[in-house]
Amino acid sequence: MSIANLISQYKELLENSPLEHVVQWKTRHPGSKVIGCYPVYTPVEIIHAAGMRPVAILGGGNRLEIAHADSRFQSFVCSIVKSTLELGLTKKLDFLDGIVFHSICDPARNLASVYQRNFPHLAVEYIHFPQNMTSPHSVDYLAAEYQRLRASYEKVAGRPITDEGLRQSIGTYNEQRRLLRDLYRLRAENPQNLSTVETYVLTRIGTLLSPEEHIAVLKEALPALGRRNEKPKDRVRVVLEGSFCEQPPLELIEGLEAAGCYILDDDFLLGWRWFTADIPPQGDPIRNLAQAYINGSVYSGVKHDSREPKAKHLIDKVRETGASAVVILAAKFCEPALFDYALYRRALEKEGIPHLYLEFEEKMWIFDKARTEVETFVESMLFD
Amino acid sequence: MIFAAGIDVGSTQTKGVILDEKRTIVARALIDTGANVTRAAERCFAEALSAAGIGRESVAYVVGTGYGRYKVTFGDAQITEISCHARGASYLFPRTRTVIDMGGQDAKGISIGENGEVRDFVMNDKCAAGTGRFLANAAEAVGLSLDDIGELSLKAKNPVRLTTVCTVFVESDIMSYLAQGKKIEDILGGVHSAIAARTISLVRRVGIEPEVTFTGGVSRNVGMVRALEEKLGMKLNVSPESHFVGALGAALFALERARQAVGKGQQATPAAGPTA
Amino acid sequence: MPFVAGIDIGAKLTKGVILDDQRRICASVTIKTRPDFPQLARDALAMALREAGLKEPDIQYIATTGFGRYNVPFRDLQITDITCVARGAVFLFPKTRSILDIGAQSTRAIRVTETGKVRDFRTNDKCAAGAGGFIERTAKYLEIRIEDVGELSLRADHPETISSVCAVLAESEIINHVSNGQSVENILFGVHKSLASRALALLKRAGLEDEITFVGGVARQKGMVKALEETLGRKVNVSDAPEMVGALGAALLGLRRLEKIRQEDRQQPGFQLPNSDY
Amino acid sequence: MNKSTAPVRSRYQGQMHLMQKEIMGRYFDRLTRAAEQGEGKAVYMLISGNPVELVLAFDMIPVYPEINALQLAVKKASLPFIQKAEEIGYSMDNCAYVKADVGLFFGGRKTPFATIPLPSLILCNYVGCNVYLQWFEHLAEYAGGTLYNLDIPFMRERSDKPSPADVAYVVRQLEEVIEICERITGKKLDYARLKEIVGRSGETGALWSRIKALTKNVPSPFDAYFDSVTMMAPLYCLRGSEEGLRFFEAAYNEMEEKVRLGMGPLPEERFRFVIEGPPPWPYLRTFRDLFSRWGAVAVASTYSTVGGLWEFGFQHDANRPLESIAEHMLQWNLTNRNFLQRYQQIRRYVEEWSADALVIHSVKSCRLFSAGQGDMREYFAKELGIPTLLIESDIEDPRYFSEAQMKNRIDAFFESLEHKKILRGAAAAGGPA
Ligand SMILES: Nc1ncnc2c1ncn2[C@@H]1O[C@H](COP(=O)(O)OP(=O)(O)O)[C@@H](O)[C@H]1O
Ligand SMILES: Nc1ncnc2c1ncn2[C@@H]1O[C@H](COP(=O)(O)OP(=O)(O)O)[C@@H](O)[C@H]1O
Ligand code: SF4
Ligand code: SF4
Ligand code: SF4
Repeated sequence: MSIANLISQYKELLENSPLEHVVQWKTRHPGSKVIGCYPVYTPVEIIHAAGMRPVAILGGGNRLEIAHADSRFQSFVCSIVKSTLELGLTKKLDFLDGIVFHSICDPARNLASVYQRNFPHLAVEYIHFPQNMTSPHSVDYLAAEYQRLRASYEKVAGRPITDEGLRQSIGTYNEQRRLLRDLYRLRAENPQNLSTVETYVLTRIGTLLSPEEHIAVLKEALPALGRRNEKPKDRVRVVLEGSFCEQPPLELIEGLEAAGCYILDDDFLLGWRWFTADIPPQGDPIRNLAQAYINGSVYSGVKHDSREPKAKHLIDKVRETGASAVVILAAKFCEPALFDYALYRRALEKEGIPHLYLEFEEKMWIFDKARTEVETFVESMLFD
Repeated sequence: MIFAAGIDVGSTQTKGVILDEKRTIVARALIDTGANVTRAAERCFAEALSAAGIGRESVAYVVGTGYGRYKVTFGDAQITEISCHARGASYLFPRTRTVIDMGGQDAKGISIGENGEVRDFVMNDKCAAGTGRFLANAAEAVGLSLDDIGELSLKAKNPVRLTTVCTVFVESDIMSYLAQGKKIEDILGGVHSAIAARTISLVRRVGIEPEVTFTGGVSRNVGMVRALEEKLGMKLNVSPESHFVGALGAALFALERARQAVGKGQQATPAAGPTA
Repeated sequence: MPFVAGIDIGAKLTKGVILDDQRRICASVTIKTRPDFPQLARDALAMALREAGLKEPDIQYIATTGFGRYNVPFRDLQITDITCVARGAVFLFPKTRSILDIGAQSTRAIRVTETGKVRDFRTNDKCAAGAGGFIERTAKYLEIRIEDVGELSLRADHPETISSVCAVLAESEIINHVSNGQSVENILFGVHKSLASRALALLKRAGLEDEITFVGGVARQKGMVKALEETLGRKVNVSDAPEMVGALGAALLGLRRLEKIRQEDRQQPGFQLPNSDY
Repeated sequence: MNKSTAPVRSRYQGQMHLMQKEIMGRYFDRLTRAAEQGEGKAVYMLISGNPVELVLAFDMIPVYPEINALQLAVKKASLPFIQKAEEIGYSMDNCAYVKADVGLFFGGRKTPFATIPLPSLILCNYVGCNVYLQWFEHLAEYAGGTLYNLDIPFMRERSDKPSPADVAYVVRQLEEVIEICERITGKKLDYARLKEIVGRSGETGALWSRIKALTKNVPSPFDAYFDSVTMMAPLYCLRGSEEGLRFFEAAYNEMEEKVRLGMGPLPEERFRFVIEGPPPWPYLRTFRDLFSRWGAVAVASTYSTVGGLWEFGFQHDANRPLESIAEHMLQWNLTNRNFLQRYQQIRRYVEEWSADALVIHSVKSCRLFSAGQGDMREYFAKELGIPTLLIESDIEDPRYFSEAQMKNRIDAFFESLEHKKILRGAAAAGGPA
């Protein structure tokens, strides 16, 4: 099957019923267990090493009608919190054995408690990631936190999680993340050969498949994509920032490109490619994972590192990719993203890098306004 | 023979009801609120009086409700429309546990206990999207009267999905659907189901337990009744009095207090209510 | 000699402008927006041609804008109303750095470079609260013609504040004012004031610099201009046909594109414009 | 819109209120002197589970941007600052406390009540609120000065105790903070002094919890929401100092006296309610009156426990200074406790303070408080059958307060409570009216 077909198949799956795919897998594999991972970061290795399937819970897209959850979370809370609760309240997550949240923001944190209350049979975990990147003790703390998680998942899985198993899982996910880094590099270098929608589909499918399956998919896709040879169009080369948690509709991403942008880098699905380098597969696996978070993980709106101003990372990204502009694509009501924008705007203006600020909601299905704004931005860059 | 009256001064229409001491409705009146709220209240009361064929003096107690309740200058007390709708609804349908009230500019959900007491309520009154006014504008846009759009919406085969909830912009939204050659019934179907969905997710906040009674002027719209029933999967209580439920509730309160007053053999004073 | 046309299909009004290659305006027409966009655009063009005393073939290039810009099959180029308004405003008032565009259904604040390039912008729509629709409601409610709104509000002596942010709920407030015997003038100016203060917030978010040019049909309302100037504490530029600025900008950009294409035909062919269809 | 019937106003002003004005006045003068004459070193800090004891031990000045923001709001001066922040890129949907503070920073740090000094240390005590991290990240960017993220692990397990690992982690960080303060002040920490201060914090906390127990009386001697906020600022700025301790002794005596005299903040206490969520500072008076006119008094409030939760027995321990500071930050304040623990806190209030109802004031700014309050309402109204009212406005941004709508809801709510009382009365008298 041609790579294009493969991708459009997966796109189909993602647009229609991503979770359905997992449900089917689970019914085909009796006794298997699935842990839902709310964005942004999850130490999937620990889940995987317990023989369970970590699966991303990324809201309800723009086809889910919110009928119950908006009575629990107010109008000024982002969509993904509501849609994730809606999925639960309408029994669409009954296939999960557990779900894990963590300290990204206040709404997500309260959502974890609301889940505990409303779904008592579900193993609801909440990870507190350290936000003190300067203290030598943060690693100890996070290691202890991971050990707590490990113990709890041993109970859920009904089997021990061995260091050896963890090392293997780290190895597997290292390879998956390496391939994803290659995929992103491919697009950054030749965006005309690889659209962002394709990149997105190939990445997101990995949040449903097992890492082994995903690795196979990527190994098949990458060479084929590498052989593509399209003629570059006259488009604005941008870095996209702000969608690290709630995900925009595919139509919107398509729209961005159709309006005349090449997206060289983005922060979609950040948690599934959150390490800048491989994690050492030997030594104390839990400590290595903790280390990697403190010293080897990507920056984001929900990780606060007093060692370096956040905006610097973005500027570096622009320079490294050779982009000429930035598109801030922030989820409506997403405070982490909205706050970051104030810092980004300041830095971008200082550096003289043009930017477009766009807000989206996963549930949006009319794109006129976004379309007009992106086109205007492109016009302001291309017209003289 | 003592009488009691309730005047519900709504944003759009003013309703009046007069009860005799056996709590039977002896008169009702309905007028557009218009510009002068105080006068609307007076005119409504006057109409009700003449319909009842009694004089002002034989009405022992008047309760004003609705957003303009403080403009009922001749009223003996003011009570919020929430208490009144609850009271009126459980008078008409004693097994009412949930009230859905759709008025001209707002929508309410009220949850009611066994004794007709308000257990919980929600209202949307910050944005006129999805209210009676929304329907009125939709009707105007398709060039039909309010009384007809409900009927027609029932014929919808594949209802459209509105691109805006704004009561002001719904007209131009409908225009462009007409432009695309969409059928009027499908557009109206879309309008009704959009509002129904909005209203239900509002009312869910208080919990929707049967029996559900639908009050307010919009309850006269059969399309809306059907749309709500379909989405809820249950029947709604609707009666010819539905539009008057607020006024009826006010009248019931008025009667009660008139009785107390008589009982106490003194000039009527509000038993409840904030200290004035 | 070559002529270009700019057609702006807005939510309420459709505008057409014809320019000659010296950037002189040969025609400028307005008709009410109807659902049948293609025919509507044709009619607008025909009207403009008549006014300019030209024939179809004289038009070398047609640029469309406004929310109906895609529905014009015979267009050569479509551009967003924000880009067009920016060009138009700077063409009319070269010192313009900030632009406020209030149309029927949307309000836009735009910051531009001296060449009329868009630097930053903020838009708000989907809610009538901040746009011309609000005023139309009020006018309709007070039973006066939209054309008279501006003059009347100019005559306000004790403006009435309108606190509600909802164009519909504001009516109850207006009812109150009417029943309290407030004059139409004062109420209208109150509406203009509340629009102006929302516009100011938007302008500031896009970055506010002198000079400010106020465009869009609402700019026809003198009272609105006054309210805006009071709120801003400075004068704003208003052209005598502010609703035409978008169409004018489209024509200007069309002409620019035409010139460019001609050059390129002489040099290397095949400049490709990003296609802007979702 | 509605002309309201002249309401009963609670204008109760006790010794306590006057004393508070005086000592807070002194505190703000100190800020101004620090800003203008460079007297003393300012530490920017956050209210939630604040470790003010450490700061006082170094004679540094605790500066709480939250207190500045709320003072601006109370003085109806917050909007221009909020708008200033929105001009430079902050969203309509960001916490308005932050916006007011950032606006204030770029507006020259001058307020009607004080000039705010620049920080020597920006100590982000990350106790629950994730916005804190960004707020101080931004301040550090704008103001410079050392930024230290004091990371407090959230109460995430079902047990009500933090794990030993969590406590150890916090203690180690506190030691790092001490080193930084030593560097900044050039003084070594006087450990004996710290123990003294922590000891006084213990006494202060104990008094505060006894004061709060007094509202179990009928009538309640003071309003546990509107009057408690008066006592909160001293609790955060002066806890551990002699002055602070004296204030709380005086406050306790005054309240106890009122209990003896059977006096309350209102002529008549007709309803007792528990209130969840921060107050609408820009309209505090208006808001209070909407309850006063119904004779409704708050007997407990979650907001008064953001800085620390003392009424359930916690007390700082002079013999374990750092450990007890750590426990305070981890476990004994509202913001670091999870949402379900808050449900249980409120439940205890309703039961032990014998309240008729729960009022949830949902503020847009503070998602820490408000995100999910619909579920909370569900739990109390449906599961426990406690009359619950949810109203929305904001803690800092005057644009989100609509008196007419607020009044309509509150009136309807108390009408229904009144009706229930009548029914109960009738039932007691046998048979419905
Ligand atoms: N005969 C009717 N058919 C359908 N809808 C109606 C009819 N009469 C009134 N309505 C609707 O009821 C609304 C007024 O309802 P009402 O409860 O009186 O509102 P309010 O109390 O706010 O004035 C009008 O906006 C209109 O949409
Ligand atoms: N002659 C006029 N006098 C006053 N207001 C006008 C006039 N013409 C148009 N308007 C106002 O301008 C608005 C339409 O302006 P326009 O810029 O054409 O919007 P759009 O481009 O969205 O159609 C109308 O809503 C109306 O309020
Ligand atoms: S989108 Fe933003 S606000 Fe919403 S859960 Fe994710 S991080 Fe939190
Ligand atoms: S959307 Fe329309 S109805 Fe809703 S507030 Fe805005 S103007 Fe009013
Ligand atoms: S979100 Fe709440 S706790 Fe956090 S800073 Fe804002 S008001 Fe304070």
